[in-house]
Amino acid sequence: MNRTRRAILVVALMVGALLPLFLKSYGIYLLTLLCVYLMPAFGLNLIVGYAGQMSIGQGAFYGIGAYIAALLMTKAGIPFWLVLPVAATSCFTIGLALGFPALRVQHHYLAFATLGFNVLVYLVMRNEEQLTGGTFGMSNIPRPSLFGYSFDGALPFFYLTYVSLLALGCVLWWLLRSPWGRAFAALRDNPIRAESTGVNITAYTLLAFAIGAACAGIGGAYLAALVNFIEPGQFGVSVSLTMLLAVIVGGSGRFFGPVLGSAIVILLPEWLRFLQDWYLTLFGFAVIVMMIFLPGGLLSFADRLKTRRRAP
Amino acid sequence: MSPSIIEFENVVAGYSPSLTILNETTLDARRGEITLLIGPNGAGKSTVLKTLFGLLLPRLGEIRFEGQRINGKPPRELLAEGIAFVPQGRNLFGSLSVRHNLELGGITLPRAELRGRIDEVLQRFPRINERIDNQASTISGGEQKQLEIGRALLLRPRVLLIDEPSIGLSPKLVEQIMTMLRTLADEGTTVLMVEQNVRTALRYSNRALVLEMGRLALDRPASEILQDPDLNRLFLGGHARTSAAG
Amino acid sequence: MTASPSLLEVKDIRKHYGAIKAVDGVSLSVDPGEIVGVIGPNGSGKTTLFNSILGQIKPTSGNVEFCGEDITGMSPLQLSRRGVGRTFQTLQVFVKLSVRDNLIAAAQEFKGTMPSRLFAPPDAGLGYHADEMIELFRLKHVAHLPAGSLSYGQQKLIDIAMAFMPAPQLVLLDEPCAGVNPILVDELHDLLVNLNRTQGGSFVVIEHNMDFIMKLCAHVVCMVEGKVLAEGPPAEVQSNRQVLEAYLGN
Amino acid sequence: MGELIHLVVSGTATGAIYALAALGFTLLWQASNTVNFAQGEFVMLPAFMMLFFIGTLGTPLWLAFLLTCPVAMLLLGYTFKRVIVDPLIRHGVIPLVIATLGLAIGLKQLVKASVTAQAQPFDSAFPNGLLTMGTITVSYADVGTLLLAGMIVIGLQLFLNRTLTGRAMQAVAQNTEAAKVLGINVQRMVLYTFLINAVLAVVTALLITPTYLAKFDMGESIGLKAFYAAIIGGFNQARGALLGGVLVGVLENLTGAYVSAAYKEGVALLLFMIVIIVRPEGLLGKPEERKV
Repeated sequence: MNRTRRAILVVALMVGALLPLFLKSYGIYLLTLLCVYLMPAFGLNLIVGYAGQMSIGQGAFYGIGAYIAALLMTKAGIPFWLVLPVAATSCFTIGLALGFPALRVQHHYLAFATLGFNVLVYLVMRNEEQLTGGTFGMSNIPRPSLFGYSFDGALPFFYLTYVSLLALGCVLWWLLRSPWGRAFAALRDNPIRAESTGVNITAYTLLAFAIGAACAGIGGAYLAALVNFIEPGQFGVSVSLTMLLAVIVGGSGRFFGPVLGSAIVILLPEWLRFLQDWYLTLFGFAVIVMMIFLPGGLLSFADRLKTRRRAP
Repeated sequence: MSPSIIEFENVVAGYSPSLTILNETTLDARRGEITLLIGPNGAGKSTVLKTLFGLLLPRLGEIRFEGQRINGKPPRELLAEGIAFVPQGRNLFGSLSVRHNLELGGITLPRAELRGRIDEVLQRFPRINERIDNQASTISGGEQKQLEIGRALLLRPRVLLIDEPSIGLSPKLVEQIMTMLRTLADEGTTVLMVEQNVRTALRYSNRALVLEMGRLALDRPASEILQDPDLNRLFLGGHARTSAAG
Repeated sequence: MTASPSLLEVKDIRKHYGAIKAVDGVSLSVDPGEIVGVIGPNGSGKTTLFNSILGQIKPTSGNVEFCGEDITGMSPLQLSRRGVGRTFQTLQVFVKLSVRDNLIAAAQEFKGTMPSRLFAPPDAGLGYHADEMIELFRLKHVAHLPAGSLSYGQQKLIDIAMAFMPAPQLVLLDEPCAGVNPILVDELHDLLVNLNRTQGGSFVVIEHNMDFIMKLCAHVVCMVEGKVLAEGPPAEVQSNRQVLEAYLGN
Repeated sequence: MGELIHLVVSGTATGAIYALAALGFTLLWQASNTVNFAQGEFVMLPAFMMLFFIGTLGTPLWLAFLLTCPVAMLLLGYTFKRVIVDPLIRHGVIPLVIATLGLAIGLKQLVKASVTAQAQPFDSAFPNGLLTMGTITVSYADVGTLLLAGMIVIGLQLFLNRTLTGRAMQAVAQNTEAAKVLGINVQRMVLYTFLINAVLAVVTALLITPTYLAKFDMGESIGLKAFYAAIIGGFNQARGALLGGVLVGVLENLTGAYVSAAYKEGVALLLFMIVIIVRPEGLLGKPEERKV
């Protein structure tokens, strides 16, 4: 990372930290939501952008994390800090299992398989009323507190989420910069070659799904605490779909791609409220236009300009 | 000497911007002759045929058919002008019958004419006639190649491009196919052929063009090359260029 | 000195697809440090033989021993762990990674364990070695560009350099010269000889460029229709009557 | 026993509808390696077109159907191919998958924003009532559906096998390069496939909308069933789509009646998961060799 990029990053992080001080509670809520949403989105970028696997099931893990948090906090009274590792490890384990179809099938088949998994999870959430409250959902999910300090308020909870997101981001950054990141990329670019250069493609495929799912599980727990109320509709196929498109629109396989993409699906519609349902209409068609003219996502625009300049 | 009917002039072509196969290739084929393209693998023999037939766009240079520039014309137009192509490998539609495979070769003809043309081809290939209602995937390798050639002849082409017809066929069948091509040429069809089975092919050809690294390295009458004691070196080491000079 | 045990011992490998016998009983052996060439007309089963040795496909019968161990049917992963590397006939580089990263990726999985690599430095301690290889293959000016953006010949070089990164005992090269310009072919020959001398590994090379094979290899095997037709020193194979017939027809 | 037969018949009828959508899906795949994630929306849109003709112009259902066919062929066939598939197909499957995912969202929201978010009733093409033969009772709608779907499938098979154009389409699907060498107009044959897919979508809409009701998100379920039916039966086989569709329809019905109504939707999914783990090429499919 060169010096200008580092400067931009520092400025962006400062703006992110200071912006809520000037916003009303709804604005703070939206920024918090963006931070929460970025957790599964970062995880999905690892799966899709770095390891080159297809997934339309990230919403399911987001939901599993949220439901685990809700259940353990409301029914068993377990504190948030203990719930978090449970949500993460559960999703990690289930993610590992979902990785197995990925060893058998690729591309669009994998898209269908993960999408199917999402439908299945949705059906369980909707139908197992005794456990999940069915379509009525689960409410009164508390926000965490630490050493007697409560994160109930909008600002404290924002800063908690913000710092958590930064921590998660750092862990992923470090992971992707380590030789593992190169192994994931090798798996994405050419699995056959990767295998003959000693990359254990089975292990890396499963791990990509598992780590990505764990990120979503953590995000789900924060979501439950943020919105206090969850129901199956928040974790349906369309959520997974939008998240996948957010990652791709931002620029999959680029670390900050999901930030831009998530802002487009979380913040922009609020700003363009007058468009109502037309917003998603435009978004859907914009995705098509982007795939035709800028398939690498919005962040690839700069590279595109560079290569064009280099070419005679 | 009969006039050139196909001419390549400084043609550059390849499968991607980073992979150039034909490197300013200049060559020609003469009317009513069998011209044989030979050379080591990767020399660009098949690429010559594909570029000629519009399956690959030349990046530079000119390709002429009867003196007219045909660069970049699609296969459909070239078929209409009288060039047909039998590519390497299996090119039949396995689930369709032999008759339907033949019919598809004449898809560019008026429907009324199709039937007569099919009968004409079947007369030339009695073996195919016997299998006319079988599924194409069930007939033998030799019959499949005959069917492919027959399918190309349906349009009565003036130039026939054929890529490695002998692959997977027994020596006897290869002789049959070569004899048939010789007859065609004697009747006036120009044949441009790529073939690995060099000795056999040379015996039936008029002229041999040796390609090396995408360029014409040697252009000799077939009989002359066949006698050349250096023929072996051409393929098993020693550059063609050196033997051409020597 | 007693006869040294051979490094690779291929015993009567067969690969049949239904009635088609792509490889039909091939045996060959490679001694430590030896360079063996495999030639033969198109469709004679050379690549299928490679793929059967390398676990890319499962042979119908026969077995393969490496350093005295039966490695038949082992996955490419297991083989690479044992020191068997390969290059591919078609380009197989990691297109979005830089040239340097391609080279590091080719060797990093042999250093330490998976968990330990998570805590290793980003270049896995291979940066210096990769730079050496880049120097050797004269790729310095493009070392930081994505491999996919380079020319065919350059990608071919990366492909070969990758195979040698982990210093394997045996490398199988599938048509290293295909699509490479003549000047580069000469360089490639020098590089391989150099690597053979410095790393001491053995190679098996499939190649259609006869000059290249005849200059590089001490031992040549000619395959025709899935069988070994002749083998021996290059000059002997070159003048073998049957080989000539196989190439030129009779 | 009577109940079982009734369930099987109505399941087969529903399955036949899935099969029609799945058939279009496999045809597109075979002819041009197109995977259309908006297939469900391709069914939803004609439903609203037909409602438009009925509501605005006051046409009867059959006329609305006939009028919708050419509109669908133009929009969902020709325009889809030219604007979205042609520029993207050479970059491989995934960019097209993403683009059709975008298309699915765009079409859904377009209908929601510009027409209505409410479910609209849709008349059945067949009379109400039950047909009783001894102990066996089946509805007219099921019988009608089976007959119409059967006719469409047989008609399509006749076209593909008995006409030169149909055989040329098969040729393109089997070996595009060889077809091009013979002078077959590959792009036109592929276009025909897209047009057929559009018409199949209109027929699917005609048959399924009376039960599903016309709603902007009705395509999600039918699209998914079509994908799963296609993959269960074998993605590269037209017969596979038929088998897969009927299998899903019947098993769903039986599950709904005897196991759990709540998990009826999960049947196709479960079957799909088993198939891709055990036999990824599908029940009737031919395995596609992994390229080395």
